[in-house]
Amino acid sequence: MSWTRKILRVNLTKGSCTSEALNMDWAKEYLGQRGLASKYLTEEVDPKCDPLSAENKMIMATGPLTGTMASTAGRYSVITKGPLTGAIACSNSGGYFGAELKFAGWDMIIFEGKSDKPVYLNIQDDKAELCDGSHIWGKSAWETDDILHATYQDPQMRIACIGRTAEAGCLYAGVINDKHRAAGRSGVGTVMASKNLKAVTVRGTQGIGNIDNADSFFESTDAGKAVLAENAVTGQGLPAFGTQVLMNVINGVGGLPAHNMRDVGFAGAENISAEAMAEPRKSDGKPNLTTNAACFGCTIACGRISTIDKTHFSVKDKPQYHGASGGLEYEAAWALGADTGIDDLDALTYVNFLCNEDGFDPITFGSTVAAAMEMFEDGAITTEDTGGIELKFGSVEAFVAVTELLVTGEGFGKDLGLGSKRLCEKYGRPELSMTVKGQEFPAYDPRGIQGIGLNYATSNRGACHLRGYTIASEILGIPVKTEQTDTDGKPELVKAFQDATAVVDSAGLCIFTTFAWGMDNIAPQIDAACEGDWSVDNCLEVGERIWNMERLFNQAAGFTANDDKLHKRLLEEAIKSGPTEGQVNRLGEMLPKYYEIRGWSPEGEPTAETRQRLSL
Amino acid sequence: MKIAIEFYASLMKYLPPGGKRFRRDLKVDDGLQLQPLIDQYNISAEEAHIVLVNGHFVALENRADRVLVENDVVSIWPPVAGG
Amino acid sequence: MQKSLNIDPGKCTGCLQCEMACSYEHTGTFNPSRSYIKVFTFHYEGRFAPYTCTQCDEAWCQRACPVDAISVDMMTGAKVISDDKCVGCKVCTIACPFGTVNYSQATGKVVKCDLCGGDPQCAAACPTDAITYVDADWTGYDKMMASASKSLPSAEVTA
Amino acid sequence: MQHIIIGAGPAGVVAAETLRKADPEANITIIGDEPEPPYSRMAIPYYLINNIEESGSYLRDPKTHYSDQNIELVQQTVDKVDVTAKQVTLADGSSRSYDMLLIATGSRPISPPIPGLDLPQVSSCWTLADARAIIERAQSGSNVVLIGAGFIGCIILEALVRRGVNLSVVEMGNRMVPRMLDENAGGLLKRWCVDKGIDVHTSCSVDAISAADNDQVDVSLSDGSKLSAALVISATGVKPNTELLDGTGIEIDQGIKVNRRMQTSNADVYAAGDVAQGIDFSTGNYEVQAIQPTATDHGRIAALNMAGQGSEHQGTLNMNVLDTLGLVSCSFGLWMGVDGGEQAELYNADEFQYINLQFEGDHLIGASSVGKTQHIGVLRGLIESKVHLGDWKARLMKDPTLTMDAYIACTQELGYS
Repeated sequence: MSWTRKILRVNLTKGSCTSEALNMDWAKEYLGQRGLASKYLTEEVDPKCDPLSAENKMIMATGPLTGTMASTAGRYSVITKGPLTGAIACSNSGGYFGAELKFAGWDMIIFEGKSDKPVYLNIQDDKAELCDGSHIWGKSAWETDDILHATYQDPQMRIACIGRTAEAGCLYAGVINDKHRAAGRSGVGTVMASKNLKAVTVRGTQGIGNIDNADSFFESTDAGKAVLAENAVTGQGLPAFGTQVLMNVINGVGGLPAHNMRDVGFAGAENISAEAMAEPRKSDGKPNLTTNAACFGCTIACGRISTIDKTHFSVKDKPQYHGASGGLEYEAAWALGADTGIDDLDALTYVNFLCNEDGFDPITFGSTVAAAMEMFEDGAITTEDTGGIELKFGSVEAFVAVTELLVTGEGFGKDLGLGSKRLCEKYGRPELSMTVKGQEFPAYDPRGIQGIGLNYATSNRGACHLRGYTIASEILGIPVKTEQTDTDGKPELVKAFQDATAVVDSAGLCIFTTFAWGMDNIAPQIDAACEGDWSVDNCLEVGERIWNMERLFNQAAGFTANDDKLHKRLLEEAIKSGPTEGQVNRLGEMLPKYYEIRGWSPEGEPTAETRQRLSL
Repeated sequence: MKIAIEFYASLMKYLPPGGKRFRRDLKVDDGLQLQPLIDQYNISAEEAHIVLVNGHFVALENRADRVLVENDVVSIWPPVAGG
Repeated sequence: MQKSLNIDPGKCTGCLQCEMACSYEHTGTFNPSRSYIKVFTFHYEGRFAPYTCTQCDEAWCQRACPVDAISVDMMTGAKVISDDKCVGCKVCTIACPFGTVNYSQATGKVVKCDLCGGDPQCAAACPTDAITYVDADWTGYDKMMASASKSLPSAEVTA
Repeated sequence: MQHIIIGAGPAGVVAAETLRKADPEANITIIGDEPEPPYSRMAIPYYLINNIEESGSYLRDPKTHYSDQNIELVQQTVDKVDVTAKQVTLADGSSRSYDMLLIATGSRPISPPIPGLDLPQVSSCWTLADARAIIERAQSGSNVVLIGAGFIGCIILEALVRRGVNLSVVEMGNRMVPRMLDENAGGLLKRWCVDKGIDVHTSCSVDAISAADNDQVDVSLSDGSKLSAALVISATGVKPNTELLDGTGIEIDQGIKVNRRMQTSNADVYAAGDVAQGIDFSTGNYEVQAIQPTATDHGRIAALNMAGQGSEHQGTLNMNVLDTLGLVSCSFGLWMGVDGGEQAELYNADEFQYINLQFEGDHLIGASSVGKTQHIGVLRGLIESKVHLGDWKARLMKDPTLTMDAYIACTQELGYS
């Protein structure tokens, strides 16, 4: 094993909670978490359904390693058809919730239907029940967490919930667990809200005792931990500086998009970098960074715990933000900062707190505000639309003001909740939305970094760095350096990263382990924990199968090769200055080759032969 | 000639005094190569993982031959990653 | 020289590897709810504090036990519960002023840190040396005992 | 030096052990009047459900412990104490001299003035002998009436239910364990018991017990109900066994009066445990606290002083823990609070969860909880070490579940690396 072999099926229409056996044939083909839950989704949900209808389902799933002593094995994912994109969505989160779900004895929870009134799901080991949630509807994720903890008087209870943005219909709301960990992207929290499900509380005391081969499990996990500890990135760089160490690197190599990707390179980058977070503030002498923190089971501990200067205008007289909480990670700092032209670390940290407190994706939010700023400067959006807010690039007061509007969905906040694609369409400038399949780009400019552009274009959940993080190779030299402006070899690189990532995401591990681990470190851990063949080759085949399954779902939902594209700005508007001056993304040089090595037709469809090879 | 050197993350400790947050302007001999410059700070090849000149990556094997010119900016990071 | 657990909360990241190791050692399952060491999270301060029995000389638990179920392991100095003798009356759980003897609903007995017979697994599993097993006089043992038995001025909220 | 300890309960045994440690040369004698080796009443409930053998209730291994420590055990009733001659006279007529005497004679159940309480179907639950009698009559399916839902009543309640009897409980107070828990907590316990099929009568007393057919008795209650029972257990409280000192001139109030050294008004006579009126930590008053941790504390301090090592008693904290059919409750110190104090409370009746904290200034002075088993001892630590809570008081007022966090934050260096 180490699946619990049990699924909790919650029918919100009927108000029922039932236990069923995990399909072990599928488990051996799709491993767990992202892969296995996506398999259930593709079998049970019509790809053409409205993501916010009762027809859609939402699955919270753990991996077979979740809750074990393998390093970083505390992950869970939320899988559904996403409302931002209409594509399959899978958002992965750390914290402690996933492991607790496993300790309660569940591999996954499948939510179906829709409740006619607000509810939350309470799980205490085998016992699961839907409870009236009317008293927590309308509360932030932080308030919800506090209220439910007080109700059950159990500090060890773990809670995943939605904040107010999801309730207000923001299309990129996430699911927040443990107050500052998020299944953040693609609007999985919006789906949760559409089902009138406010929270899931879980307490597990059964533990995990079914490791297939305990001796080799400890041998492989101990070896894995030693590799992480000795590796300069996972043993030193990430714990000390976190993901934010990238801010200066990516800016330095000419890969940092700014001002709604109009520019590349941001002069204020160093003010919002990891190094700046560690410096004492001029105002109060304390650094933004309070400590680093781990998710469950993680021996890397890259998490940032930050505090804001109490006298900063954004939090003055708001004592609830004077304590420490989850601080800026690189993607958030880029989207909220560089893309909007803001380099005020306190303000960005405050907005990041709000992302956690009310559950919305900082990448999509920052990019949507950036698009709005560009439209504002163009005159497509006026102060009449914004309620008097001068929404210009670099205006920190305006940014804080619109964030507070988003939370409650008031005024212009309602528009911002649409995401940039719908927002730009609404204001007549669809070409200013920086998205693939309706989801906003992360923090790496595909003009200056070729492979990541191909990954964005082909990502099954819309633009996303976490589907195939080729930056590791193209910029950071992990495991080997490839030239960032070359397209040669990039289709192969993208495919390899995408397939391997699917395995990691499906095992219950964190993708950051792969800065030090290869599949030959990962596969033995899965193999020791789980029954069945989990050799390196089989793991990679499972990864490829998952990727193709997701692709087939999207195909059935109506996506075609035409959706595997990058924005015109990235293909045609060359970078104006800096080390990558003159560059555009050359997707056309890479995409046909990518289709070919994937075993897809020139139209981007997995061929019959490929489907047969992967048992799809 | 005048060049600038930048040290980031855990390498900030190697910054000579004076200058900005990460960056120091240096006066060096004309024709100085990249690797000898790095060697002046006793930074190992493992530590000097990402080395850029004016934002362009210079692989380890090319550092000895890379001749620096006036106004070059050399930026150095240890192995780092994020995402 | 007897050894004792030295805990440095400043190094703790909250990963719970210690709780996993402890529960696996004592129950054969990964199950933090049955760990004898517990990491307390101070979210507002951004701190984590692992906490478990300090094997105090006073041994309130041992003295309070009505059936002589708590004895001292002569090798390690650990106060050890004998499952054969413990009746589950819970008197030790209220007698221990540190709150580190707990009743286990799963077994109907009380449980506490036993130093794993001299090879504490929490210390072995800790990735940051927040928990170490060192010679007793290196740990500021007396200091720890003193601070545990009388309160310091309350820690100021730092945030 | 000859030490005599009268009473073989926890106070007496801990005193003997402490004396032995303090004075390896002394002669130490424990005189107890029960036929069994020194045992613990706390273990009786577990004996009732066959969780342990009788020997599982023994305080120490009788085969080796006392002889190894060179402690003489005498199983005799003491008839008389002569404090002038410094002698005790035993039931067999022999007498023994002492240099130092410890009275640790404990307490015994009180008999409420109820007609029929002397019927053979009525028993108390105090001694191993009582337990044997209960086992005899509390057979599966038989009706049992328990008079008194105090601490002792409640600790045997589970055992009775597990023996499969049909149980009725009659309590004069308006809730269960009224001297240990407040109305919220006591109310939760009652509902918990009722949910488990126990017939609970609160604010109710037994008017009379009378013999009926088939070896049964009829029990008439003040609320008008009549119950038929094969066994009635009377658990309405205990009183100190002070009679031995009658006529000695030693001061007796509720119990034997002692000073901070557990010394009675006679310098060579000490008292400890249920029989002693020792100092209470919370109030500073001298009160009888018939609980196990107090008995062992008393025994230790009395012995240190008897051995000439001055030790002042700082007072014992009144505290109790109770497991009622799986619902664990506890209380500490001034759990009812004080005038001018403040309280924090969380009450969730649906989940049988309750916690109540009582403060005076920024100190915790009392607490009670229901449904908690983890880290409950820290409530004692917070109260007894008078932890200055500072900012944490406001946090506890908002979320009283954070007691362990408060204790750690206030007493440990959290570290700021």
